[in-house]
Amino acid sequence: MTTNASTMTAKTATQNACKLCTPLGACLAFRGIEKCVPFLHGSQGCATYIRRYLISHYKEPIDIASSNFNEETAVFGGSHNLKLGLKNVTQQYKPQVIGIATTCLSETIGDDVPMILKDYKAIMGEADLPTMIFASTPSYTGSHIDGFHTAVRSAVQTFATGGAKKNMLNLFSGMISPADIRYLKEILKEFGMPFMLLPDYSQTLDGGPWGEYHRIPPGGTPTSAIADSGSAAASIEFGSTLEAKKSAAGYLEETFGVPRHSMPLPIGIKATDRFFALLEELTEKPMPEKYEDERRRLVDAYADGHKYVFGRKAILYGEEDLVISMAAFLREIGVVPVLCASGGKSGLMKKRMLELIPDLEELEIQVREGVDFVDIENEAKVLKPDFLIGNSKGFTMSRKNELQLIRIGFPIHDRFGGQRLHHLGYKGTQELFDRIVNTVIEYRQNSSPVGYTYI
Amino acid sequence: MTTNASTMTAKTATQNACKLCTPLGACLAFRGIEKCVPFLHGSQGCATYIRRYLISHYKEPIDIASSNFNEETAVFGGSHNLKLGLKNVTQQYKPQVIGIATTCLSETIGDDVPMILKDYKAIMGEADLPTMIFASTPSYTGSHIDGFHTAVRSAVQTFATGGAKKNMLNLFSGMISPADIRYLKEILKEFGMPFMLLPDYSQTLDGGPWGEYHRIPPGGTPTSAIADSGSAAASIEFGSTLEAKKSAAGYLEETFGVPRHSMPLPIGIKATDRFFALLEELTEKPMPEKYEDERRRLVDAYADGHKYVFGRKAILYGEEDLVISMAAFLREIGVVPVLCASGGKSGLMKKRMLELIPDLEELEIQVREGVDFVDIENEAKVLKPDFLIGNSKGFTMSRKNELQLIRIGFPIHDRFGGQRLHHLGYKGTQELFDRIVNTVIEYRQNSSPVGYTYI
Amino acid sequence: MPAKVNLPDPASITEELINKYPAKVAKKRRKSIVANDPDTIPEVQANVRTVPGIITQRGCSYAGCKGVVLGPTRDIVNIVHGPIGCSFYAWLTRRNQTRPETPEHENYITYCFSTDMQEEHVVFGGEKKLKVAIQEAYDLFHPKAIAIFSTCPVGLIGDDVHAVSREMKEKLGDCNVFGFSCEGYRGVSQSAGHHIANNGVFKHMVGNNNEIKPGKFKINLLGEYNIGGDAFEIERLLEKSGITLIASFSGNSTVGAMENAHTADLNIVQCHRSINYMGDMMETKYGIPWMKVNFVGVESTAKSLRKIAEYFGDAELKAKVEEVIAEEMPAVKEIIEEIRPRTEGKTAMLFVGGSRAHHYQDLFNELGMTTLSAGYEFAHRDDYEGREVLPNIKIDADSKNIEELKVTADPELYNPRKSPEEIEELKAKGLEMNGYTGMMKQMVHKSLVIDDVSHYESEKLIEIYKPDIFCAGIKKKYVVQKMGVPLKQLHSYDYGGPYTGFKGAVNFYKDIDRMVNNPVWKMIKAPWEKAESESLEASYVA
Amino acid sequence: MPAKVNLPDPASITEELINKYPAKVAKKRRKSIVANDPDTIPEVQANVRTVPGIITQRGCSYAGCKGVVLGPTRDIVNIVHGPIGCSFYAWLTRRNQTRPETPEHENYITYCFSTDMQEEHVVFGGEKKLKVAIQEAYDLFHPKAIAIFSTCPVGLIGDDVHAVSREMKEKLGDCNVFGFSCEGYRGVSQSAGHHIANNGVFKHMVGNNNEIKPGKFKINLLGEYNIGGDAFEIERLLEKSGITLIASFSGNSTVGAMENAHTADLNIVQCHRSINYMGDMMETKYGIPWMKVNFVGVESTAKSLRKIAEYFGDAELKAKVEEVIAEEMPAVKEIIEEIRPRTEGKTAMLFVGGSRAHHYQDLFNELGMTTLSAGYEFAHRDDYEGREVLPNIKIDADSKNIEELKVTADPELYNPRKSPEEIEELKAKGLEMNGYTGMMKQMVHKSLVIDDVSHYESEKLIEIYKPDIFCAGIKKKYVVQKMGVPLKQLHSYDYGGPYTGFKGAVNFYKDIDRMVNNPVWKMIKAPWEKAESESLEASYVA
Repeated sequence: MTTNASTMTAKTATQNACKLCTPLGACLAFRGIEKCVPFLHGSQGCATYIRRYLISHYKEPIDIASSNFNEETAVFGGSHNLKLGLKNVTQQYKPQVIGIATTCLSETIGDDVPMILKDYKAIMGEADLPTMIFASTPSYTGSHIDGFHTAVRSAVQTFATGGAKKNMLNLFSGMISPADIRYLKEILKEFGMPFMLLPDYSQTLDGGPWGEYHRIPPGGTPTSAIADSGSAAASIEFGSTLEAKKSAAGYLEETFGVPRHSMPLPIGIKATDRFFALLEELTEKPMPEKYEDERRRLVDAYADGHKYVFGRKAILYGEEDLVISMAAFLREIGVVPVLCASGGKSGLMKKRMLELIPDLEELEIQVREGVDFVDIENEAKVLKPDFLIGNSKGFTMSRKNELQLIRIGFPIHDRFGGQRLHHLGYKGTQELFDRIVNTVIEYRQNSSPVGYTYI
Repeated sequence: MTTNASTMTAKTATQNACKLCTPLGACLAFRGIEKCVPFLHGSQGCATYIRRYLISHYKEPIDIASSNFNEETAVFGGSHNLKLGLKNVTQQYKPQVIGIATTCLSETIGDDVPMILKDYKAIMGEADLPTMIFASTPSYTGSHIDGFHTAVRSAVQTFATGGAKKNMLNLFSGMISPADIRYLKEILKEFGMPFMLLPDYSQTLDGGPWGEYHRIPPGGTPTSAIADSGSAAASIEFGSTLEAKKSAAGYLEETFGVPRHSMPLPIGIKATDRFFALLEELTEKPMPEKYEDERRRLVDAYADGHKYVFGRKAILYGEEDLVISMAAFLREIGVVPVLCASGGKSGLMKKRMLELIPDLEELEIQVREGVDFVDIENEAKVLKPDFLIGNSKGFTMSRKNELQLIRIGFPIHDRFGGQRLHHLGYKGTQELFDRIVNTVIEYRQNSSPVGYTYI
Repeated sequence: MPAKVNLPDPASITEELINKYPAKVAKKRRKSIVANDPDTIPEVQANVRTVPGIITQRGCSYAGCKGVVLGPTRDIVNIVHGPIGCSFYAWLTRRNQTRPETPEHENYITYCFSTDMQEEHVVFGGEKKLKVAIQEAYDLFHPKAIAIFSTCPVGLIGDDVHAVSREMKEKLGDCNVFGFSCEGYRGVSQSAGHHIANNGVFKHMVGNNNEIKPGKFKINLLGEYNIGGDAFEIERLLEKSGITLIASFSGNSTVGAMENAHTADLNIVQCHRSINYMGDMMETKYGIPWMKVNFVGVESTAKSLRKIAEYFGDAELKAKVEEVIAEEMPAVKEIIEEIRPRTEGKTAMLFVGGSRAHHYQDLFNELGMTTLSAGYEFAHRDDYEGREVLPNIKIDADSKNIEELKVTADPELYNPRKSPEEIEELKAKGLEMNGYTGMMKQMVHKSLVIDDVSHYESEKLIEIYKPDIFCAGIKKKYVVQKMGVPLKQLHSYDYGGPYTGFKGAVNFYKDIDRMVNNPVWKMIKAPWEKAESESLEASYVA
Repeated sequence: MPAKVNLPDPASITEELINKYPAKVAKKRRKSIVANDPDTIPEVQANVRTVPGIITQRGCSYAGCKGVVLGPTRDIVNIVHGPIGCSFYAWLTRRNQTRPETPEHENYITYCFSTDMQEEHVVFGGEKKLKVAIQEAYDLFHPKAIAIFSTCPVGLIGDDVHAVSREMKEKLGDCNVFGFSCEGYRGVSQSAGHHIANNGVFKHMVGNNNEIKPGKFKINLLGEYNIGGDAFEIERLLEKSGITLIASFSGNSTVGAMENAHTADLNIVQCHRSINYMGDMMETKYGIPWMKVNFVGVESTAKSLRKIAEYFGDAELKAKVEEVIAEEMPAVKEIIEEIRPRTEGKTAMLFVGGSRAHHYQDLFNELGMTTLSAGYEFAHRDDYEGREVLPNIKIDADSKNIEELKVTADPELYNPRKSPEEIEELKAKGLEMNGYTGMMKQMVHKSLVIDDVSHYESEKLIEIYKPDIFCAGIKKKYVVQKMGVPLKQLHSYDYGGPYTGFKGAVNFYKDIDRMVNNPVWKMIKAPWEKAESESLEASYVA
């Protein structure tokens, strides 16, 4: 098939998008709250598609209720359906929390969800009701990552109360893998300081079989902990492009004066050092020996493996925050991320990257927001990278252009165990580094006519 | 190139051996004792080759001294060279322990090393000398795994003392990866019982850079702990074919009455359950929640991934104990290890496998001791497995026959991070399972003309 | 088909399934949960809206229209008009395959085109952006056809995709552009989308090309979407039998073939639910009869081939079909004889699709397995009870909102391939001409038929029946497996398939053997193993 | 070559290196650690036994014979007679490549043959087992030649591999079988094995085939083992220049070519240490002069090609060589100009091989880097000081134990290619005819030359000099890198190479650039960064 694709420049329409829709992010975040059922206010199709999509990555049951609009609802408003839906969900699942997110449909017709909820509470009597979190997530603004942060901020807005300061940390870790969450929790535990990590879907989206009957999978951040977040000593928030005014930590700082420490996702040694330094500062305790060890082994591995990866070129894509932190890590190991691309459009990506990679322009690293996979593929043909790093959506491009793909982030639906991949901290960096080195080695070995047995 | 290889049956000579030599195993074990320098009594070439070989896997400095025979030594005996060598090593490295192993050369000429050592101590005055462990490891008997166990037993024989029983466990974990050792230590620590794990090369063979100057890398089992092993409450010893009379735990049982609990390497859920049950029994504590969680996630992964691997055929090779435990794990996930092969020759392999896999013969699983890679390759042509599982030495066969190779164990010298691979416990099994599933998926995806993006 | 197992009393089970619902919901659900009696088929409430807050497997109208029906045609550029999610989620998520004539031929299936609607378009209208997107797609690929799919906001903001399509079709000249009003809130499920899709395909493509292709026995294959290569296996068997396939709707299909479909002499229908509209309309307009077939299951496949030969009434064709069957059977026999001892007596549940829950029972029968309970996700009463009930189906608001095309005989092209008498003769020989007897006739007495089973109900069913295998889609997969029961995906087949025809049956036998006899399930403690509740097992295992 | 850096006083450094040794050891080591003066080359103690307990990089005689010299010939089946380890450890551990004429042609390099000696053979003798192994290998492959290598126990138990070889050669008839007494304890290092190997190859192969092959300028390439494809690059340049390569010893070589080697008119020698025996013996027996060349480094490569042309004295050849050089240079220039600003002024150490520590200094010079210290692992005094010292080298017990073949002019085949006068003329033109000036002449004043550097000494050197790169083998690699200094493997090149010729130089430049300018090293705290000891850095950086 021949196309003029490579000659194409600025496009109006999007082909092969490199972003997902806003309510998906909100549903994911809601799954990280204990005993919470996500609820989409819109057509049943949205819930079905988003469930189907999240399941393909997490391989766990993901129940999302819906207010199930019909044509009349679309014309006359969703108030009745929303109330009925909330009632039925409550009866079947006995949730403590229902996380309600809107869709393009309910937003287009202008349903006033807070008003409907107020009305519903008035009718039902607030006492027996689950707490309702509401996130406005019209799919025609932003992408899944915006929905995620909106839902986290809404959760904090709903639950957090002020009061006497507690010896406790908040960690808003962003859209990371369940394995990453487990590792962060282990680190915080080792530092011995009480903490609240939100959202915590480490168990709800990577759990065991059900020896007992679970309508709602066990795990998630307890609402009591979220309530305490307003009196925490400090918040750490991961994310390079997440602005205070849109973030949970930003809300807590503004409302309750909880200091917000914002930093990029800790990927790579430098970024992780920064995270640990912050923990040392906030907890007033030294880094536990265990992580000193992990760090030592990682530095050693960098030394052992540098020759394989130094000077290689990679194309990197995914959520902006992930791309920014991954790019800094790649520079740390000597890989040049010739193109750093995202479907997101914060307008901040290049600025943030320059902070981490001062020689960005000298290295001719392209930073592109708001692109799709056709754009990326066209660039790949010109830039001729050694490999691609990103989610499963790059597979078709990788296959067509015979480029190796290192799968990270979300979604991963053509490999097993995406929820168990580590990306953060010394451990995650070690895993990423080993995978990158072995990708290079495997390619070299397979493409060599000699087929070296010692590498 | 055409050969008659496939028609060949019983051979006298060995081509492409599936085993390494005895002193190598001893050197590896010695590296797991704190402040110990391995010393080979023989030609310098042995030390050089074995260093070179171990380094290709561990990617760490591995110093092995040698008594450096010349022609005169070969004729007149190695006493002088051994003493001189010990003296020089002591002066340069200030070791606490020197682990001496013989080679085919010193064994052939019949050097009486214990006598030489006695003599040496008498001359030098025992007080200032490092402790000397001696292992007889002629390379013409057994293979590397025998050398390993001999050295471990010798270490215990040298250091262990009896006395009042202590609330402490011995774990003789066999020839496993540094990552496996770290995980076992973490488990024992979580159970809260003091322990002695021997040999512990988790740091000496997977350590960090040297911020300070280390003549001997830090880490290893402290000799004081080995001394205590004689008064431990019990010993756990991994290994299916390791007999009490050749094992460290066997020695402790016989000499000091420390009960020996021998079990296969804990790979797979059933085998790991057995290990934890034993720990629960010996420590009188329940399994820590952390491992319950790991187990739950693993069972869940088995359920999620069964469809990819069930009914696949694998050829498995390596040390007998590893092969036996891996085979049981493969059966647990529905893979048929059509050929289980080892260069070792304990004579016990099939018997032990039948204990773990009662339908071994019904499934027509071949168990072969004392084979080489030519034998394995010939079988592969007939058995047509879906993939190979074993060390890097199977690469040539894998490439020639277009079979995927899942690298485990030792040696791994055509991939990065072999020392960081997990094999044991729920964590190791999870890692193995994910790798096996992804190997099948990758092959399927790459070989499909469609190139599925959802799998 | 006698049951291999003793089934428990369906009435008490129904009670258990619905007693947690609010009274109104329970009342409604009760009508969709029915104990089967193959002799006097009871009425099943179907194709009614899912209650808000009840978690369903159902998708939306857009999913049925774009995802299912139009998705598999490789040379149409499908542009989704709306925010990005809808297009993204339907991007290669179904495993429908296609086989371009050469690698250089068009295949737009791997693409995901969207207008990526932003807030400004919701406020000021998106028609202008849509036109530019069509122009861009045209400039890029010069495709034969471009289809536009409306997502939820489109109708509400007043964008007229049909007007835009007409305008652009005229402007481009050599490209067929047409739109679908398949907004997600229309109809009760994806079924609405199938209907909308059929209407569009019939209006905008069928009949555009009157060229008469060579071939003695020319047919169209309707309602087969080539998941996992199913259509390839059917194509193989048809070709081997000497039957010419003019067009497929729409597995492995092209615009060109669909435009020429009305030159065939028979429509065979695999999925009745999604495509019966097309069969009816082609019969009315061109005089081509349609016949229900089933290529899932070995016996059904053989029967379907024989029925086609019977339809054409040609001795040579009949002989060829017998030859093909005789050639294919030994390989199947060998496998089933090895596997059946391990599957005999086991039990299955199927809650999937609008036809699949019926078709796959044939394969389970061949494995000696009993279907304890089954139901569809988006079917109508006729798919359960047979087309005889069609006149009795009440038209509700949801159905009324879907356009019903007014089709009449084409003055020039109408040509009845068979006279009414011939049709009756064929029916007498057992050919389901222009008809379908539904799923329930084939199911055992006391088995439970449940339409649009809810997430909650399916978990209860597993608890009560403890089936050996559960068939549904990926959304149910992990919840069922967490209960220790294997789930076979019958939407996307996991990575498996094809399951049609002779080779497909062998694939299915092997897959089911692998699943029901997998030691993994023994490691999972199911809820009932901890619960104290009395096991029902004893009462229904033979 | 002026030093780009100021070198510290070598005397005090020598003291620091040896002051931890026992007095006797210190005394011995002092003779092997020498401050260089290129004008009046000092004596270096070399090729003496490593003291027991001092950890060396050296290998054994078997390693030199089987691993280095015989290993690269693809159509000899190499059977190692001994316990399994020796064969296993030499199995593909060197990265010597080979290129069979077709995939069907013999390539036994990927095999590892061993008699896998067991206790019973040590007690009762292994000759019988060896014979069976030879017979098996013959039956399996029908190879042109089979070579037997003795490991440590073989000589001690009295197995006569030579007698066995003769017997089996006679028995098999069409297979050349020969043995090597290369037991690991013979000689001081692998160098002994090279000598033993050369003797065997000369005795058993060279001269077996007198066929005159076509070609105007026929040469043999000696002492090039095709690590990382080095020989391929040299072959490419020779072919491009119109020079015919009769045989290689032994990179990418075959039995057939070696048997025919005596028909060439010139031997060019890359690695003097391992193969000078062969050059001498062929000169004596057949009258073929040998000439030292060096294909490592761009200038050296160009010079070596020119010297070959000069040797043949053919105008057309000279012109062709100039043409080749002119063609190859621009690509090299482009790269070195880009890289050199980043490597200029940096420092290197090389402790490797018996020639490599010398050859690679050319490439470092081209990068603007200074060699602070260098030494060989297994070389002799002539490799340091030049062949002029040969008459002065003391013969010790170790050397005496290696057989010195008595070679005389072949009554029929001796044919001096050049008269003594012509040789002198060529020497006057700068051709190293039958000679080698050694490494030290090329190294800067005050640089430190160290033979058989010990593990301990190399760590000390790094502490003192803090070089930007250290070149050695894999056994040193990780200890050096743990100190924050990159190590370039010059035995197996890590996975890199080729490094010969023009293309190889470019590879090397890039690899070194990658290594010395890698940010990774900044993350490693080197010992001296924590230690209080005064830094020497200031005193020697320019």
